[in-house]
Amino acid sequence: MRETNPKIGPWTLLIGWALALLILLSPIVVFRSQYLLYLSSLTCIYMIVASGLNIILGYAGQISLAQAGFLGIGAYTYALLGPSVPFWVALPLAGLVCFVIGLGLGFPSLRVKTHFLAMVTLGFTVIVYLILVNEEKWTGGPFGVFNIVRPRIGTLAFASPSRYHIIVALVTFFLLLLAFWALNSQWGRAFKAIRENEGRAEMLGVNLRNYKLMAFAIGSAFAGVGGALIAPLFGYIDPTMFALGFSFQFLLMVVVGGTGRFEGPLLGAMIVALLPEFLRITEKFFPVIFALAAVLIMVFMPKGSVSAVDWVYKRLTGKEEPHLTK
Amino acid sequence: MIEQLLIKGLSLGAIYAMIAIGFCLLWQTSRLVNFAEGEFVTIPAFLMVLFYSVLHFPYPLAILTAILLAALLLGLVMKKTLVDALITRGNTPFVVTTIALGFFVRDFLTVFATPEAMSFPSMVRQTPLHFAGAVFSSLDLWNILIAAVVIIGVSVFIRKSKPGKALQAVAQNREAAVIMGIDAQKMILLAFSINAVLVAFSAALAAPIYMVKYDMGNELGLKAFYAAIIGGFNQVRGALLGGLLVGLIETLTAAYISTQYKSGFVLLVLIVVILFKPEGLLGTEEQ
Amino acid sequence: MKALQVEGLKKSFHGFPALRGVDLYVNEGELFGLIGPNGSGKTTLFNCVTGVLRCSAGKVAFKGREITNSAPDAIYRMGIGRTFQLIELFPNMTVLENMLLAVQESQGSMLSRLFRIREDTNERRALELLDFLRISHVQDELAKNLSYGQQKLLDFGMVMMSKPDLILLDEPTCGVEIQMRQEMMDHIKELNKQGTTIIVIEHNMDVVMNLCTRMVALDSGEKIAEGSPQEIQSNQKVIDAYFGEEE
Amino acid sequence: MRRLLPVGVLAAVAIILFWAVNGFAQQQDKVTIAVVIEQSGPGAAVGARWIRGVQMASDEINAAGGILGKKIDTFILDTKTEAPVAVAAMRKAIENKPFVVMGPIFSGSTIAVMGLLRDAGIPEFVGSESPNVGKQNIANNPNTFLGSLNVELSMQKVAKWITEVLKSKKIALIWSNDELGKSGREALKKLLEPQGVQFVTDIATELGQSSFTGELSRIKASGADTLFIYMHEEESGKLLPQVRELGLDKQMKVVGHDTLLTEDTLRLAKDAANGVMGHVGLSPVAAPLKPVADKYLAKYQELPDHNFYKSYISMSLIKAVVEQNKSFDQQKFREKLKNSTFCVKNYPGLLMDVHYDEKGDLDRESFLIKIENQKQVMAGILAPLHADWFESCKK
Repeated sequence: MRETNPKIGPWTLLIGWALALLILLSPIVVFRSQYLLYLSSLTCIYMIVASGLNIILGYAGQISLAQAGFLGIGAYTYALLGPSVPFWVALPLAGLVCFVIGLGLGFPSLRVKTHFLAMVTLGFTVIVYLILVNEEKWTGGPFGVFNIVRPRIGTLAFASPSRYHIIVALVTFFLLLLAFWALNSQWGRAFKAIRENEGRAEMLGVNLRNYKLMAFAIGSAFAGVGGALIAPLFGYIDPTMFALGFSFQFLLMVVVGGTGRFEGPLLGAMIVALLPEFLRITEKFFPVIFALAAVLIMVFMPKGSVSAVDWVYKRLTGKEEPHLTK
Repeated sequence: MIEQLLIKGLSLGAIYAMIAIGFCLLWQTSRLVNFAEGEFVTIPAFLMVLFYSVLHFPYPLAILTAILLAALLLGLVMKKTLVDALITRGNTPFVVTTIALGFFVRDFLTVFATPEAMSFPSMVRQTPLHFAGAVFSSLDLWNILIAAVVIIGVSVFIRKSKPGKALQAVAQNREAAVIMGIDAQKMILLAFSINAVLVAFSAALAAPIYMVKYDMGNELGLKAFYAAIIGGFNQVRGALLGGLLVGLIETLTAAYISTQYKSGFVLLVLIVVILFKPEGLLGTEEQ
Repeated sequence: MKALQVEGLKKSFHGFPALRGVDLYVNEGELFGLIGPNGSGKTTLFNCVTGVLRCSAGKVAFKGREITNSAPDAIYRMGIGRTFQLIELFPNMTVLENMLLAVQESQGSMLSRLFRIREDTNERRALELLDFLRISHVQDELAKNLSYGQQKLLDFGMVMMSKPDLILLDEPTCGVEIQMRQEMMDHIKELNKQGTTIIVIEHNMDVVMNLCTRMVALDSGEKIAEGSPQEIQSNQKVIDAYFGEEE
Repeated sequence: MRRLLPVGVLAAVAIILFWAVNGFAQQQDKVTIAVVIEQSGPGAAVGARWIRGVQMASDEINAAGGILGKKIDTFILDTKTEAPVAVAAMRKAIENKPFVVMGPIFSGSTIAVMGLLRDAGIPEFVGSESPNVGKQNIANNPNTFLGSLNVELSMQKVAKWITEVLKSKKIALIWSNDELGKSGREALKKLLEPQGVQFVTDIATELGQSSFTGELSRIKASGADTLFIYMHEEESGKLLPQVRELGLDKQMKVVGHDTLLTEDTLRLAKDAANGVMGHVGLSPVAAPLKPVADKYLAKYQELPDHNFYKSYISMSLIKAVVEQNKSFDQQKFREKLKNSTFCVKNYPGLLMDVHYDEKGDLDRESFLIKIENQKQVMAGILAPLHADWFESCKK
């Protein structure tokens, strides 16, 4: 099949993003149910974290199992700063902390690849977990942190699920826009070049170190912000919420959705967070089905389930679906 | 005290080593890393329980059937399905796929078998032995013995037998071997089968200590992976050393350094090795 | 001043020498040939010059500036471009993207690249080059969908993107069908006329002979001859080396 | 194949959307009780027993005419033993306006959801024994009620037993490095150290850990006279054989609490468990609990564990409270339960007299158990912490 990569006009983009914002905010009006609102917020957060991983894995081509660790760091940063620090300071701070640590974690990726890198990042997650459990005087140890307050900006409190979802949705929108911007900039091109052919990229002047570290830092920062959003969503956090298994889940989210495609992890997050809800009848079996689906997708649809969307698009319009990132 | 720590460490390490060697064979022949290796231990363990505790086979027969079935399932079936489908796409897709596969096995067993841990009798009666102030179980010696026999068996097979030599040839230089008329695919199949037998054996040894449970593989798989990396991915003897090292490190850390950061300590060793000697302690550099 | 100055360049793999102290220089604006049988160390020399391999010993100077063992990306940004014997492209990026990538890192700072410096000029240039190479019709194809010849041309085009002062061509015509080969050689000459210094590794004698003005012959890591095509052709050592190879 | 797959995916999506149905119909003549519990993940085993408790109790109550003539109608939601899922499940449960919620068991999930229920004004009974649950309850207006003594209270009894009966001086403590183990450890230290009891070793173990040689060697060298084990069933089951192997059981008394002595542990530890002693809140061999245990045994071919009893008794308690109130008002329910004692003689379903304080913590008798040939054997009864609360039941 001869794929091309058609461009998207500025107006289509504008409308597209406006639509995206509406969709992200829609649960507030669509769902009466607090439960569905909660799920929507969770989905948004998963989208953020998965998109972060997609930058590392899908674009820069570096595998990372550290997302759960960063989610934890972000969540604890937010929770421990507590109500003393205003939300709009704590949130970026959580992101920043993870950005810096992410830079550090990027360094191994300069020396090792694939399974070695997987192990290093896996080790990172485990060690974060151990610290959260054992350094009780700071982290509350296995008991976790209670009564994490939801943000209030000025006199306006965002406590109710619908109010809080507004914040989650806006942050998600902003971060996705950010990722979209970065990936469509010349950075995105450099990332892809590193993924496609590291050696040649370097011989065309691409500074591997800077770009790889940046990919890791950005991806990790996304996870950090996700954590800062998830802590007040639960109102309570403990280390078990950020154990290794979570990292694997995010990896599968990206893969099932579509690696290296902007909309991939978004789809993946929805599948993980929302699908079980609709698969009520198979609730108990969902994990089995999902894992099996992941395996099958890896085998039959290397481009992930977005390629199904592409297929539909092609059937309907007869044209190739334009990719959101160059 | 130290003596028994050493013996215990070794008997654990022996189990890790067997699995780690499986890793290495796969890597050498197919350049793939199997992240579901832990579940590859769980599956034969469950088969053993099925045959012994449910279908009431005699013990040795149960073990044997389990091992054979495992070899078929984790060797032939695995090769014909996932490996053939993914090998052309390099390592990372395979890593991700096997991670998913691991999820599948665990969830499948919880839902369709049991979420609870099951005990499984050991091959030998566990009688406490006393030796130079150290107390340990006959089981430990047995583990070390079996592991030694199996490992020696495998390495002899690789060195001496015709298919073994072919396997080595592929491991050292795929292209050259193929030109020499060796069927690389057959060799990969062989490697997966040997791996299956190794994990099945380790399952038989681990079951009495680890208990048979859907997630028993998590720890085993990871430790074996640490072992393979620390020792050296492209050397069977490296994996052996790595396995024993990991066993000793974790036992000694718990005894002398910290129980809370026990698993962290092994990881630090691992990360240091990865960063400063990626080829592993006994491994050789790969071009 | 010499465009490229290589002195006593040594490189060995695991103690096995691939280059045993090669000296050569290339003048500004020269179209320089590098010949020799397989395994004589031509590509190794390229790799050492472009920083892909660390030299075991010796000096490499570009326009009088020492660049021995600098990082590949740094060397590229200084203005040394190269093509490859076996094609090295970015298969899942479009032809245009491949072209643009070749130039982006030589412009602006990393940060400015995040804020998308406008690429109209680059794009215009890319399209011109693609036209010049007669592959502009596939600009939006993924590189992996191109024919072998087209890929060779793209590789060549990428080198020209960043207007390097020195271009190293590793067997540009190898595996390219005859009329395409002629085109390729015209492109090279054309480029050289525009003032770019070019070094060509070539197996095919007649190609080098009609391309180059001056050349060096390597054999098993050593320089065995230097001079005009005619001199080289008549040089006994060279003939031996090639016959030696054929036996 | 490649052509067909997307079609399949589409079909799947279509079916899914077709299935998308919300909420449970709530009948008027029924009282809905939501069971939000660990059905999968690490908690699956204990969760299953909790569910059995609820079902056995509600069957019996319904057979006896229900509560104030209303039949109990239960629905079950899975927390997957993950706090985030628990929160989701609880929100879903709340939307079906249950009268009471039963569960979850794991403390993380419990604490994560109790705020939701307080806001919704729905009382809940939980399997968690964490002292933090009580602390999170708004004092004097508890909404979350424990199914058994919380760890701190249990440890008060245990400490008494250790100092007065066992007369231990040097204790080696081995605990699982999570909410359960650590809260037990802290409570125990707080109570015993002032009394001059020494903790010669204090060892954390990991969840899912299998080999304890390093840890046990420390203990062997520590010269302790008592080994106190505070770990989950599975880990305890793996630990005990290794304790015996090192001959620690000859060297010191091996004691523990609840998890060390339950059926799950015994099943794994086999004869290595023999001789172990400990404190158990609810034991199938205790006289008042025996009859139900027999019913359970007949039905499920195994002995019940404390989680079964927690939910079983809590269900009976719901009946008791409602019938005293003569109404299904949830506020009244809370008020009635707070600071009051319920006696078996009035409500046989309770099996044992029980008292709830203003933090939602309960107090009642509990038992000393010894393991003999892989079975629990009664070794004594530990009186409630506040005997005075139970006067009313005596006369």
